[in-house]
Parts: sequence; structure tokens; C-alpha cells
Amino acid sequence: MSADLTELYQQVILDHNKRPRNRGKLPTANRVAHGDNPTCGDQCSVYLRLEPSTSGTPARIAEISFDGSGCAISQASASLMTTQVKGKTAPEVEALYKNFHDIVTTGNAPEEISDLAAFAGVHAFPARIKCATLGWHAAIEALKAEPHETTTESHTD
Amino acid sequence: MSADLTELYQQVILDHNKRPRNRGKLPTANRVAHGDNPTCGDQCSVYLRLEPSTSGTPARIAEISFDGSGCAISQASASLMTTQVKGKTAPEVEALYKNFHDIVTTGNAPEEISDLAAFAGVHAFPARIKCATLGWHAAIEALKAEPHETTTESHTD
Amino acid sequence: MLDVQKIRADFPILHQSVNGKPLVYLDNGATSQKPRAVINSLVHYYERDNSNVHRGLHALSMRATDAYEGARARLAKFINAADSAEIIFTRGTTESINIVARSWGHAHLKPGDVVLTTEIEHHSNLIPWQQAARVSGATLKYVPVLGADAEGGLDLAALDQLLTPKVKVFAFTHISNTLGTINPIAEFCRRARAVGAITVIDAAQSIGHAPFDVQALGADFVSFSGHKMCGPTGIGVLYGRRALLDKLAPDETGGGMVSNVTYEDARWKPAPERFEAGTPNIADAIALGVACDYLDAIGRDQIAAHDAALSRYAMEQLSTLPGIRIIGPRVGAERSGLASFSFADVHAHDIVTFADEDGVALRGGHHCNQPLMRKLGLTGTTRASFYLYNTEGEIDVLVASLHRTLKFFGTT
Amino acid sequence: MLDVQKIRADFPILHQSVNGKPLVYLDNGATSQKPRAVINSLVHYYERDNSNVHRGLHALSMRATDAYEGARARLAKFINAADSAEIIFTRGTTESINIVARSWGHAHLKPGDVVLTTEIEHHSNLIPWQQAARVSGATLKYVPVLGADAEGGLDLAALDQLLTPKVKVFAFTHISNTLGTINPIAEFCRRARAVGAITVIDAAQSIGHAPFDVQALGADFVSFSGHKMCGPTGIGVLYGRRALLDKLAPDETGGGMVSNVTYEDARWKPAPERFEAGTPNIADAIALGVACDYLDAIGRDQIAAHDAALSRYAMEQLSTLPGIRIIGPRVGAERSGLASFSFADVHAHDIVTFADEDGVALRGGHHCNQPLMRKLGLTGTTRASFYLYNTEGEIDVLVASLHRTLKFFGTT
Ligand SMILES: Cc1ncc(COP(=O)(O)O)c(C=O)c1O
Ligand SMILES: Cc1ncc(COP(=O)(O)O)c(C=O)c1O
Repeated sequence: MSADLTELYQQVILDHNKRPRNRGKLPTANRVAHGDNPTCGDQCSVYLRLEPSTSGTPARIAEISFDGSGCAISQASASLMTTQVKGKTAPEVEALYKNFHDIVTTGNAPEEISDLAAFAGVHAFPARIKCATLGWHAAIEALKAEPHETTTESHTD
Repeated sequence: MSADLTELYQQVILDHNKRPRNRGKLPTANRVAHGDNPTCGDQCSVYLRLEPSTSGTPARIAEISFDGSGCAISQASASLMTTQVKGKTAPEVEALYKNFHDIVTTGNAPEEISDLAAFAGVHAFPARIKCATLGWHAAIEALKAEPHETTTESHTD
Repeated sequence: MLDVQKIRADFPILHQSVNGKPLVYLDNGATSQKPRAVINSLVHYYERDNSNVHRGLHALSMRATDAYEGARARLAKFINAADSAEIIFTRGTTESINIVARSWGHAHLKPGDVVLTTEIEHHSNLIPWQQAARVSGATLKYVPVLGADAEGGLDLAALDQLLTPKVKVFAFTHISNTLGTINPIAEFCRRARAVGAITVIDAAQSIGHAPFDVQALGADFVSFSGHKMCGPTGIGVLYGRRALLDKLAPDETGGGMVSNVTYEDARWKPAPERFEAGTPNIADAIALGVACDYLDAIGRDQIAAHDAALSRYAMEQLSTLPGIRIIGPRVGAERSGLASFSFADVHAHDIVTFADEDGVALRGGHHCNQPLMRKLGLTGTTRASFYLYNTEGEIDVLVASLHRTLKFFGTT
Repeated sequence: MLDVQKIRADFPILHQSVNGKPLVYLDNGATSQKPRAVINSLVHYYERDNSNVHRGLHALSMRATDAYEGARARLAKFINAADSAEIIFTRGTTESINIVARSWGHAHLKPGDVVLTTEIEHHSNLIPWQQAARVSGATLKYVPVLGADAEGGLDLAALDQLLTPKVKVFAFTHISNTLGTINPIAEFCRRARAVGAITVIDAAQSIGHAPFDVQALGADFVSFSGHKMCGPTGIGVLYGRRALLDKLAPDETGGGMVSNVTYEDARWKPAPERFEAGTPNIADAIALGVACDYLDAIGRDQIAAHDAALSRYAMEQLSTLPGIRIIGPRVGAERSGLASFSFADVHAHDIVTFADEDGVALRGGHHCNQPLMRKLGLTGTTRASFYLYNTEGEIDVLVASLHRTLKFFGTT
């Protein structure tokens, strides 16, 4: 197996793919969004419960789950995403996504976000970037006020 | 000037082009047809008076004229056509046109139709066949019962 | 029997390495590769004859026109059309179907009419009919496919119920790009005629793979793409029966398709010009004619036999893979040169990425067949599709690659 | 100044004899010739990278997709579009205009609205608007051209009257293919915006001949063909401003332009995919990107200056011919690289046939401009049109040929 491929399918990715975290519908969710990748038919729904703070600080993700079907990259990425965004505010999630997007497009991973760094190998497979970002897109959409559908087939990717 | 071109622009063609016979509207016409060649914008109207015979034989062309604008080949051909079809019945005109069509497409001209043979040179310029047949098409259309328009832009040419 | 080694020598692209391995191109359902003769035709055209057609009287323009109209005649012969004027050059299958669905649909469909198609159509032979039905108020119905793996082909008993005199058009594919199913198109044409429906055949997957005779079928409209039959991208054909074409309004308008234009009005030329507004794709049409020559020199019956043999071999070899689910007709049944399959635990995308590491070009996804995928409970499949230059040895490479992938994902 | 001899070496087709004479290609208004780099791009694509785009994850498909999307970005840069997604690949100018007239027209035109165009449009920018007006009940109006030989350009005073708030779309050509007139398109765009009309620019004759900046113009839609700008046949562009494209329904439907499809319904992808149903003309789009590189390496401002110089020289030399009637802007006025003329006693067809004997490729006829011809009392003209590889020496050959023809027909 080539170095590129080994790098793409890292152990942490295979692990999240086989044993996804926070998978399934979240009964208590108050936000939901659905993303699909028309290129391949991959789908990802993200359910989350956004809890308004009492102290005037922004609302935070109290609980989150995902559901759908897709390749190892998209499933693992969605799974890892859920573990990373829990407890965060919308601006924090967007900042984290920006880091993640940099990692998958450039392959450079700063030390402090080492969990996301597992996806650095994606950058050698540009056609798979959409797989890696599918769950993130759905989560960001879910964070927006009214629950509605989203798609990753946008031109910024 | 090449042999092909000299053959195309024979003296008789140049003569008919410069001094067209039977040119202009025919006031006594009872049939008219209009042909155009969309490839180049050439136009040709044929006016004729078809006289029914009293003795049961088919109607004959008593008078004929043409009008329009076009290249030397189309104008000369229409002019020569009028001199050839006068006094003829519709089937006779169609037979004559068949000969003419053979001449312009093959370059072979049988002796007995020597006037039309001037157009044998057209066969070396396939794109000009439509020019040579424009007036003929209009005449044949005019011979058909109700006067109506025609076009040479058909697929048999 | 095809001399595959000799054929492979005609295709420059096949002789390359991908990721250090010899290229094994098994994505012919998406597009075929091009023989040198077709590539040379493009070069020759642009180096010697390039000119605009139809309206020119100079040497280059006459040469280009002759070659372009010659290609039309060549395509007519390729499908045994009665008349060259029945061949309209388009961008490809999709555009061809849109022209029919729009022009014919606009003129003939009304509320209460039925547009009949099938559950196994490519999006390109489905969405245009959804649109035509929506615009006209007609009802769209589907002939169902049978079996949990769509292995049973289209349901002919249901066809008995569905093909009523209300059906004005029956649009169906010859060969399914996802299942490999070969539809009984002669029967479809005959039965559609019996109820007065016109037929629109999507021949995208079959035209370069098997003999095709529009007159024997009595087909009304047939669509296909050059790029899937050894021709260039950007060119395809809409065949229309002359009697229908002559009554059809043009789809696009512009230069070259009008006989007389005023500031107020325009009159159309007859077919095929009426349907070819603007400068056509001259070079690619001519090269498509060369592709016809190439395929016929080899023999489309031979190619069909070769495809079928590879398909059989592939089905046999693939069956040995643990947990594989193969969709479409079963081993032994008639099927075209492709194999479409999935695994419960490994996604098609991962398979395709791993196969690419071994030089094998596959396609993974819904194959523009989303509703069928949903019906089968799939989001996609992996597809290996074959053509005249493929070998059993290449299928062995594929199967070995799949074994390695399954092993990596720990499913074996 | 262009190094024309160096440029000529890039165009293989120019180095041939026609009827025993060196080819003098003066039919660039109909189509341009192709430099070796463009031809090589086609060969390279088919010999190395050919694959279907977008839906593939194997090496060839990724290379083809990168090259195809790279071409889109290249075209965006060529016309200074803000976003690659504003570039839709079409077959050419005619198809591009049809898409706008149909999709935009269908959504926005209603009875009482005015569609404004001009008297000097090519049939391809005229008939689609006749159709759009007819279907919607809108009124079609024309900006008149001034002068017995249309030498005065479009009537800007009439434009004051015509460009009212009722005008919903103003469609005009940048350069007339028959007259050589260069329209003040920046002014047209500005004035259209002022009344809330969208602009549709036919850039077929200008795009490969002069710099073009859609953002500076504030243009809404721009159409052009690859084959007139050193690119292959069968490919062209529709530029649409993103804000407009996003609200526009697709024209054709099928594979590749949908995000979600059921048996009942379909949802569209955003632009540009929404407007590119089916397999696109991949090879020719990539080659068109190479044509952009070629033209920009030379410099479109340089090409414009060269065209203008040839046009001036041709006008001067042609004026010496007895009985010539030259249409379009007068000698000295701004005009593009073409000369369009007629003689009372010698028809354009005969001139073109005689010129061909001397190796000179000209076009004779109505140039897809029938209503304008009728207005000028002509059935057609002879047109010599120039490009970057033409020389003054070639114009001398043309003029000598015309002299011989006039002599033969006894008019001198
Ligand atoms: C001004 C103008 N508009 C439109 C067209 C049509 O272009 P195409 O035939 O490439 O679609 C042409 C080319 O003939 C033209 O000169
Ligand atoms: C069965 C079938 N129909 C239609 C199409 C569409 O062809 P194109 O994309 O060339 O327009 C395809 C190709 O993907 C196909 O396989």
C-alpha cells in the first residue's frame, strides 16, 4: 500500500469508521440538518441540542449525533466531528471547521488540534475532500436558526 | 484561369447572365412559384401561363418568365430554362429537368440536349449545383396546381 | 473472437502506468477510450480542412462540408437509418433526449396522457420526462424492475397493464448502465406501436457494443453519445423518423436552421438543419464517423460477444468474494459487459480509491440512477464496465485488488 | 506589433496550397484556424487523460476533472469573471443565447414587456428573441442602424426613445459579423442598467480579437464560441452573473445537474452544473483553455491593433476597385478586422468561386443577417475577415484576384 493511501486511511479513521461515536437519531435534538454529496450519493444527517446559556453567553451544543451512509472518510469524519464540537458555541465550531478545512486541503496540521490531524492525508486525494467535510457542513447548517437541509455540493470546496 | 473554371463559366452562361431571356414579371401568368437558396440568399420567382389544351392533351406552358437575384450560374440557368420549357407539358419539363440534373451532377451531357450541356462544368463545383437548379425547382413548383412557394434547400440535391 | 492485443495497440491511452501499475481501464460505462484513427481524424481536420460548413464556397469550406455531411451519412448507415436527414448531431444522449422531450412533448402531450418510462433509466432519460409531464399535465408512469437485486429485468406483466392507448410516448433504455440489463427493445417498439405510442430509445450504453437497426426496430427516436463508442466528447446523435422530424418544431434557433428571416418572423429549413442551430461540432462529428468505421471493421456482433464473455467471467470471479452483493441479471442470464456490486461494510468510494492504487479504474456511486438505488436499498454500487480492449487478465487484477481492499477493512 | 511570420508557423493549416496557390484564409469571421498547441491539447487529452468527469475517483477521472475545471477557471480569467461558477460550457454562441432567451425569458418576460435588440444582429441573436417574445407576449423592438451602407452605426438617438423601463432585456452584438461595426457596449450596459434591463452580449466576433472584461462592463450574460477564437468546434461559453444564474431554472435536464432525484421529482445543483446536463464536451473545453493561453501570450490588445490595421489597409485597397460598394463604417472610422462589399454586376458567389481559384478563402452571402441585407437592398455581400495570422500581402492577393474577376465579367 502506498504511503499516500496509508496516510489517508489512518488507524483513527478506520476506528471511527468501524465504531462510529454518537451515531443515530438524537431524540432530544432541537436542530437538525441533512447534507448530501450528489457526486456519490453519500448522506449525512446531524442532530443536535443547542442549549441557550442563562448567563448571556452564546448557546452551546449540549448533545449531538449523526446518521447516514457514506465512505470510510465521510463516516469517520462525521463521527470525529461529533466528539470535537460537543460543548462548543457556533462561532467555536466554525473556527474549528476552518482549521479542519485547512488540514484536509493543505495537509498541514498544527500540533494543538491533533485529533483532526488524522485527516491530513485527505489533501493528497482532492476528490475526497467533499467526503471529509460532509458531516461538518451538516453540523454548521444545523447550528443555524431554523433546521433545514444542506448540501456539500457548493463551490467553495 | 483553370480548365474547371473556364468550363463552369462558359460563354453561353455568361451571355445568359448578361442578357437574361424572359426576365421580369409576367402579367398574364396564372401560376407562380418562388424559390430561394438559404445558403446564399439567392432568390428566383418563376411566372408562367399554363394553357389547358382543348383536345384532351395535357396543359402546356404558353408563356414563362423569371425574376430574382443570384449568381451568374443561377441567373443563366433560370434564363436558359425559360427558353427550354416553353411549349412543354409538366411531364416534359420534369423529364428535361432530370436530364439537366444528370448533367450538372455527372458532367456527362448527351448530344441531343446540347443547350443544357453548357452547365456540365457545374459538376466540378458541387456547392454550385443548387445555384444551377434553383430556377428549375421554381418552374416545377409553379407547374403544380396551386401557386405556392418552394425552396431548393432540400436533401435530394 | 477479437484480437484484443491488436486492438489494444490502437488505443494509445491504455499503455500507461497509474500509481506505478499498468492501467486497467474498467470505466467504459462512463466513457470509452479512443483509437488512434479517431484522434488522427481530429488532427487531420484541424491541420488541413478546418472551415465553417454549409455557407461556404471556398475549398476548405467545401471539404469541411463534404466531410461533415459524409459523417452524417456514415452515422445513418451505422444504425441503418433510411435517410441521412434523420441524423441530427447533438452534444450527446442527454441533449438528444431533451430535444425530443421538449419539442415533441410540447407539441403532443396534454393532461390525461401518459408518459411511460422504466424504473431503471439513467437520470438523462428520466428527468426530461418528469419535466415534460409537469409542463404538459401528463402523467408519468414507470415499468417496475423485478427482484431484490433488480435481477429480474423489467416486469412485462406490468407492461401489459401500463401500456394503454393513453400512453403517448414510451421512453426506455436499451442497456442499463447500472444493472447490465438488456431490454427487449424490439418487443417494446412493437407493443408501443400497437397502442399508438412513439418510442424513444436511450442507446447510450448499447450503440457501440452491439448491432443496431432503427428500421428493423421501427424506432421513432434514438439517442446516443459519441464518447461511449470510441468517438470524441461533445458529439452525439438524435435519430428521428423522417415523418416525425418533418412535423417537429425546432428546439434551438439561430443561424443555419432558417430559410427566410425578417425582423418579424423566421421560417425553418427541413431536418436535419432545422435542429442544428449555429455552427455544429464539425470536427467531432467527422471523428465520430471514423469511430463508426473503426467499430464496424471489428464487427459489433464480435464486440457484443466479447463483452458478454467478459461479463460472464467477471460475474464468476466476483462471486468468490465474501459478502459481495451483485445487482442485475444473474450469472448465466443475458447481460451486457458490466458488473455492478456492493459490500455491506466497505463503501464504493473506498473500493474505487483502493483499486486506483492498483491501476484499476472503476466507478462508484449511484451511476445517475438515484431512484433505482433507493429502491434497492443502496446509496451506490461499484461498477466495472468492459469494452473491446479489455481482457480476462484485467478482471483478475480487479478481483485481486478487491480482495486486498476487503482484507484491509477487516471484512475477510 | 505582432510577429506574424512566427504566428503563422504555429498554424499548420496555413501552409498548404489551394488550387495550386498558397492558401490565403480570409474567412475568419466564419471560423478561425487553430494553433498547434490547441490541436496538441486534444491529442494529449485523448492519449493520456480521457475519462468522464465529476463522478469519478480514479486517476484518469481526477485528471480529466482537474483539467476541465481548470479550463473553466481559465475562461473565467479570460473575461475577468468574478467566479468560475459563472462560466457555463455550451456548444457555442447560438446555444448560449438560446439558454438565456429560453430560461431567463420564460421566467421574466410577460405581455407589455419589451425585448430590445438591434438591426445588425446575427440570426443567432435575433431568432431566439423573436421566439421568446412570441412565447411570452412581449414586444420585440430593434435599434436601427444608420446610413444607406449601414456606415453610421446604431442610432443612439433612437436608443434614447427605445430604452424605456419597459425594456426587460437588451441583447446586442459587440462586433457585427457583416459590417465590422464595433458597438459601444460599455455605454449600452450602463444605459440598460439605468432602466433596469439585463444585458445579453453576443461576443462571438470580438472575444478572440480584443480584451473583454465582464466586471468592468457590468454585463449580465455574455455568449461566445470557441471556434472563432482559435479553439475547437463544438465548445463555447455562456457567462452569467452569479446572482442571476442562481435564480435561473435549468434549460436541459439529465445526469450531472441534479442533487437529488426521486421517481417523482428532482432538485438542481447550483451553477455551473445546473446548466451542464449530461457528459460535457470535456476535450474541447480543455483545448479552449489552451486557446486562451495562446491568445493571451500574444496579447489581445495587440491582436486588436493588428486587425484594425489590416482592416484599414483592406478598405484603402478595395476602394480602388471600380463599382465596389463597401458596407459598414467608412475608411478611417473605428471598425473591426473585416471588409464586406458588393458589386452591382457580379454576384458574391461568383467572386468567391473565382477567389478560390487564386487560393483565397472568402465568404459570400447574407452572413446570417438576412433582414439587414434586405434593409440595405442587398441579397448578400462578399466578406474578407482577418485574424492574427493575416498579412497585408494577403490583402494584395485578394485585391488582385478581385481585379481579375471583374475583368472576366467585363465590368472593367
Ligand atoms: C456575431 C455572431 N453571433 C453569433 C454567431 C453564431 O456563432 P455559432 O455559430 O458559433 O453559434 C456568429 C457566428 O457566425 C456571429 O458572427
Ligand atoms: C444509459 C445512459 N443514458 C444516458 C446517458 C447520458 O449520456 P451523456 O452523458 O453522454 O449525455 C448515459 C451515460 O452516462 C447512460 O449510460
